[in-house]
Amino acid sequence: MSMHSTAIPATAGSQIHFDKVKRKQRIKNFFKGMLFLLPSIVLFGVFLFYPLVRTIYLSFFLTDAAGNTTVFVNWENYVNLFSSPVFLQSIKSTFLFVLYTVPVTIIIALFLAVIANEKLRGIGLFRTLYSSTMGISVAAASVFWLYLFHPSIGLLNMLLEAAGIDGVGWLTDPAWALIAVSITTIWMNLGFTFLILLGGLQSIDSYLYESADIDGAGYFYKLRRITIPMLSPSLFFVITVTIINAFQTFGQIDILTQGGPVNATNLIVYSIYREAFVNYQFGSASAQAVLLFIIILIMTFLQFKIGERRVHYQ
Amino acid sequence: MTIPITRKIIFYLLLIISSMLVFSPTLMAFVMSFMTNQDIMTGSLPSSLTLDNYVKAFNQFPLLKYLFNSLVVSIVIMLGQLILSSLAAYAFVFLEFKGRDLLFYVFIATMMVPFEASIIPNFHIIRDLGWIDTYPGLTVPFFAMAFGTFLLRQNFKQIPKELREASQIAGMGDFKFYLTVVLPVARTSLVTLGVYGFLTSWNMYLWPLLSTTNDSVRTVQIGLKQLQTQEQLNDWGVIMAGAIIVVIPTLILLFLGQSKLQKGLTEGALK
Amino acid sequence: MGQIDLIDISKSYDKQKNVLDEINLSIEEGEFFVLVGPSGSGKSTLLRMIAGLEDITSGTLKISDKIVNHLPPKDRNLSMVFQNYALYPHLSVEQNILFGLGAKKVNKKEQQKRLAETAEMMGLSELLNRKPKELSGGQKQRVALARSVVSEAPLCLMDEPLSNLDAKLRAQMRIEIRRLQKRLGLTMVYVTHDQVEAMTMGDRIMVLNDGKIQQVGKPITLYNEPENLFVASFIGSPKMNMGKAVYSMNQNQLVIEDTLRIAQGPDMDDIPGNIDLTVGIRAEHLLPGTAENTTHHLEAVNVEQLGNETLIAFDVGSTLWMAKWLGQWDVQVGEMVPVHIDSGNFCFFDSNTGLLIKSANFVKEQEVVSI
Amino acid sequence: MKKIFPIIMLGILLFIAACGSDSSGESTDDAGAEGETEAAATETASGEESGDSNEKQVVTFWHSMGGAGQEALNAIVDSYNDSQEEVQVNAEYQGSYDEALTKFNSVAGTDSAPTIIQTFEIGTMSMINSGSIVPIQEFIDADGYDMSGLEENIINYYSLDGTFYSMPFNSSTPVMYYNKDAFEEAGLDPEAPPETFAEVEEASKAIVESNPDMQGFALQAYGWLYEQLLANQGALLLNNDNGRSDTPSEIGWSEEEGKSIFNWVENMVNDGTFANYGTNGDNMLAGFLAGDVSMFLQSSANSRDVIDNAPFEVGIAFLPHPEGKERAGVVIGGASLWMIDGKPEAETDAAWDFMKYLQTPEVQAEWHVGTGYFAINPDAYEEQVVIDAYEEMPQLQVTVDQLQATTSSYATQGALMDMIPEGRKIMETALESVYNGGDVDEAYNTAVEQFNHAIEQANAARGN
Repeated sequence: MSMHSTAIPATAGSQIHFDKVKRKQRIKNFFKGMLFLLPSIVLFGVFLFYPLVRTIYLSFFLTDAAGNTTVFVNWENYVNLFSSPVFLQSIKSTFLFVLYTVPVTIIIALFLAVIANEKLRGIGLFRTLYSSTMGISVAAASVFWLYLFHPSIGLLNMLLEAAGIDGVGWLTDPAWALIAVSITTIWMNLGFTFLILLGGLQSIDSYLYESADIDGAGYFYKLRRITIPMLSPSLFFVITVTIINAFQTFGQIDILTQGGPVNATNLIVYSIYREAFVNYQFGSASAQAVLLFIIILIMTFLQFKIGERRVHYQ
Repeated sequence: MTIPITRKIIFYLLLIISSMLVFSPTLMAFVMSFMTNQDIMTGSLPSSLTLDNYVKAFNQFPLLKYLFNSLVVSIVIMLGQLILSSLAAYAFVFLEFKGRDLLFYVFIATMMVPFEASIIPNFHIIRDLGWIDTYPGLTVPFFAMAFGTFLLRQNFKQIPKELREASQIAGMGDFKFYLTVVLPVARTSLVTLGVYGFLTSWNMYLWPLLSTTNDSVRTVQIGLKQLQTQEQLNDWGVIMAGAIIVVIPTLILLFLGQSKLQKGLTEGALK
Repeated sequence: MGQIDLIDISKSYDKQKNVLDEINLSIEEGEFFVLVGPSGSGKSTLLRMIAGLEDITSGTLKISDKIVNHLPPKDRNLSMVFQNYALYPHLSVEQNILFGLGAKKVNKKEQQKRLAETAEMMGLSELLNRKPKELSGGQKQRVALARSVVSEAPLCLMDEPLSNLDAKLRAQMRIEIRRLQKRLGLTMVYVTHDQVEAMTMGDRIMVLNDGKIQQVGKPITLYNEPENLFVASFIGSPKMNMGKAVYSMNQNQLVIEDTLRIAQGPDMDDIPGNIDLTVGIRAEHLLPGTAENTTHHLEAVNVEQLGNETLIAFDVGSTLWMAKWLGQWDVQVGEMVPVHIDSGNFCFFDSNTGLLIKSANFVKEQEVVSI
Repeated sequence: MKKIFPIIMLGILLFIAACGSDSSGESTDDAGAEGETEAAATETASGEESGDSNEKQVVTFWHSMGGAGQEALNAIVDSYNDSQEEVQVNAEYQGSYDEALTKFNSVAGTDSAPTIIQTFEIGTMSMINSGSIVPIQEFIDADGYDMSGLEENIINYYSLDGTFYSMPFNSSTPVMYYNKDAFEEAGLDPEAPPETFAEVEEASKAIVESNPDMQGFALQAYGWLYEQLLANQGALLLNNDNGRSDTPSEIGWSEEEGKSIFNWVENMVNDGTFANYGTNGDNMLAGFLAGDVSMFLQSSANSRDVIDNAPFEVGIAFLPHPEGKERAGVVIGGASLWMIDGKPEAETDAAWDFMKYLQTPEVQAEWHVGTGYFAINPDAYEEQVVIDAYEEMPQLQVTVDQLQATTSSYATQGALMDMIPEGRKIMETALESVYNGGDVDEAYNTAVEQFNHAIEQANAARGN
């Protein structure tokens, strides 16, 4: 790595020479940077960009069951998607799902973080319990809730019936299924979101609260005027992450509803999976994937545009 | 600061109620895993507790082997992610070269690509590499990680630039500086990312199923999937036992690493 | 070894405004050279360019007569102490001190020898196994110095090394650093924003503002003969009292800030009357008036008792002038105090260019006392 | 700490290098494995070493049986492996049929491909089109194997143009399960279950009247059941004789036939006697067992499970049919075993031997009783285990009777096309929308439109 450059005698120092050295230096720096990034770039290239390019390519074709292209159809896959009520429904469901899960997850996690931020005896146990859902895999969590939502022997309906309320067709009623899946997702995301928000709370300087105490501010006033604004970077982070995750939801759908009933929970990623794995329409699946990618990109971009302005960085 | 007693009680109430709500599904699964199918089906309280479900789960597949594979796969992915992410983050923080920022945004953009959407081309790559049923097939595709790079980059930025400069003056190369200074100094965030990476890889489920054809490298999540039937009646007790087996290692890890994890994630999220 | 020449050095980022503009400077071997200026003046950038941590946009940098523009820091044979000390938090004091030697693959025996010497010299022998976070500010500072010393590089660069210490410790470290530099015969380039530090430590000082050299010279020269308004107000504490001045030709008077009228003396003969003037006078030259020599009465607006000195602020037009009188003076705020102002103690500046027209006579009368 | 990282780095690099070059290396260090270790270890060293006479010939068998089915299957495979010295069959679970098929399509032709794959009946056309399989017919001809001993109605499904493509394995048909106790309570004859749509509606009403906590009838939103209800009316799913004489170009049923099912369901939904379990068969089963519903249609494969778990008397009846239509019978469902092309002869021969073993009456009897799937070989019904089981659970017999009462026609032979999985989903969605109070005409018309579009797409994708 060392460069054994001999010092140039003072008289020979011409400007052109330096430019050359500088350019060399820049090239060297570039290669050094690339060297560090190479492993990531290679793997991203192979397992992400290439598949992405391949996906875009496939989206203009029809394919056979093995995924080989057969007929070039230009934009037809895309046109079909936009005229397909099933796909439009799945876009709608996806957005609804984001709308259901993201705010609720964050509000609940924030509540948990706020109460778990008090200096009380045994608080560590509660923090551990609240973050526990992060350690539960999608497969396991979905199985838990699959049982909870069971129409006859599920705990939820048994509780409802015990309270004299008719059971709900959690996973069979189109009006409820998306909500049921959302509940599962919210529960699964709680742990991670909670941890980040708790960390955010703990990094708020206590003198802010002390000075507010001197001003005689009440609990909720402090919450609203100090905690939330000071927490905004953490909030911004979890919002971004939960939105991206929500758009990419797959496992719980596969186990809980498989897209039903009446396509109510056929979120885009699941729809892609079904199109590819069940229908062998890799072309159409690819077109959906491309659209999903674009949607997430736009959403994130918007979020950064709108959100960053409201974030108070320290 | 002292907290008034009434407020203390209110907080404890809130804490206890919400922890019961949050933890009850897990607790319920735990209890169910010891119940007989009869009790579960009739929706009664457990009349007797039994280990049969666990015995059954262990007998149905080589669960220990699956657990071992999960461990290997998760550790390898974790290490791979740590190495690649930290190298990349190092380049993004300490090296200056043309196109660095653009490249960083490209990295971040990769977070948006849902893996399931490109799972089939990925599978074809693994197939062409001859990596089906191998640990590399299960692990290598996940080494490069935009989230990890992002997290570590935020963290490396906290390392004073002067440390780098002091070592430059001392004549220390980038790679050595990365190894001997950056990695040890950023220990907390590496642990965080490690725990995060371990948890997510442990929980992977579609990819291990697709990229393996036999039990030699299969992971425990597939075992859980196998416990669910397609055309027959689910044996909930066994399924829950399987789920508990799957969940316990990660829960333990989480309980042990919770405070570090939280600290590291906060640094990544805040700055 | 150790002489540094800067020839037409400029620095700009992204082809925008120059951060440093055509700096020409020679630093002698064995010299303690201080770069001083307000924050943002470009002094740190200049230091980092010498170190090789920043690119040189144009110009030539020579160290020991060799052009080093293109050399990476490690090949320039220098050491550097940073403002935040740049101690590796995960390494012990010993490991920190030996960090550079390890990187340069100096053999182990030599390392230990130098470590022992340096630790002894810096008084760190007891602390070798501690981690940086277990050290006080002054100890950290010493470790950073030790790291520099142990490298045995003839050229040492320091970037505001004392700014994180409290006042008392700072004064002590000033002396230590100065002594070290002399003892080891180092060429030292020292960056600070604190003019007291500059004055007390430097063999020579360069005042930098807005990327331009204001003045280079010995501390006392800068104090007595500031080349421009910036240097005049930057060097010295309290700062030089300044006031806009107008010549009233017919009355043969100099009117300062529309309030102070001073009779024209022989000192002012060669001051052109047709330009805007700014006059400056050091606080110690605003003397207490005795019955015989009182020239003006000024209103005291603030009094600071320092023990051996008294600082009195006077209201002069729109500005405040400070007087520094030896001893303890019982002056009440609001009192009209008799003062003696000698026009010979004024420095005259051109208000438009800021350049010195004439320095105070005082300097010429009383040569700097040499022992 | 500072020493660890370089070592780990190095370790990873070595690991990657080692795994990359020699992918079978890992199976040696499976220290944590129990029991199945040797199976796994031998498995990885696939086909290539078949010439070695000391080694057992390995046959890789991909299947999609989870849960209890997997248990039964593993038992059979184990007994085969123990029964002889030459062949070692490794049964490996590959996820759902869909997932297994996707995986197979991707690895077909490579070393990772199995020797035998189990695929559901509607994957038949995809498998034939894939070009990566050997029709079983070749082995039958070469071996002089007599197929006439096997169940005719099952055989029919898997042969096309006189060629027999795959070996049926787990075959089932839908039947109607009912709660005899509830029937009795409602004043219905538990021995005379309803046969037509209208009779089911009537019985449902009676049930609900006698017990408001129990619903009358449940139909899982499952495309397969819809197909069966069509076939039972003698209707085709696809035109061109269910795709058996030519590639289908559109649906094969008439509006009257197709809509009758929707109307039937709608009537019960309106009566408030219908229990909606959506697409989830397991929930429906549990509901039935918990006494929430008195009748439902489901695969005969569940019969064993249902009878065992029900705390009441379970009745099994033929699939209902609309009034004024003859009962045409049912189409075989389930899955069959396919022989994969491009494997060494010794390996395929061993696989064929295993397939033949599966068809022996003893094995089939075991399988039939253990799971409720049919015995492919009717001789199995003469086996003592079956006779004993029938004695204990006479209901099991009904499933066999129904199959044997089926009249052979294109309708009951079953439809063949590669888009059927997609078609099923379309019908499921339509059914669900009716369950939830959607308009029948609208749901039906949308479904037909989508169905035809899917056929069109599938044909277009093949370049037709």
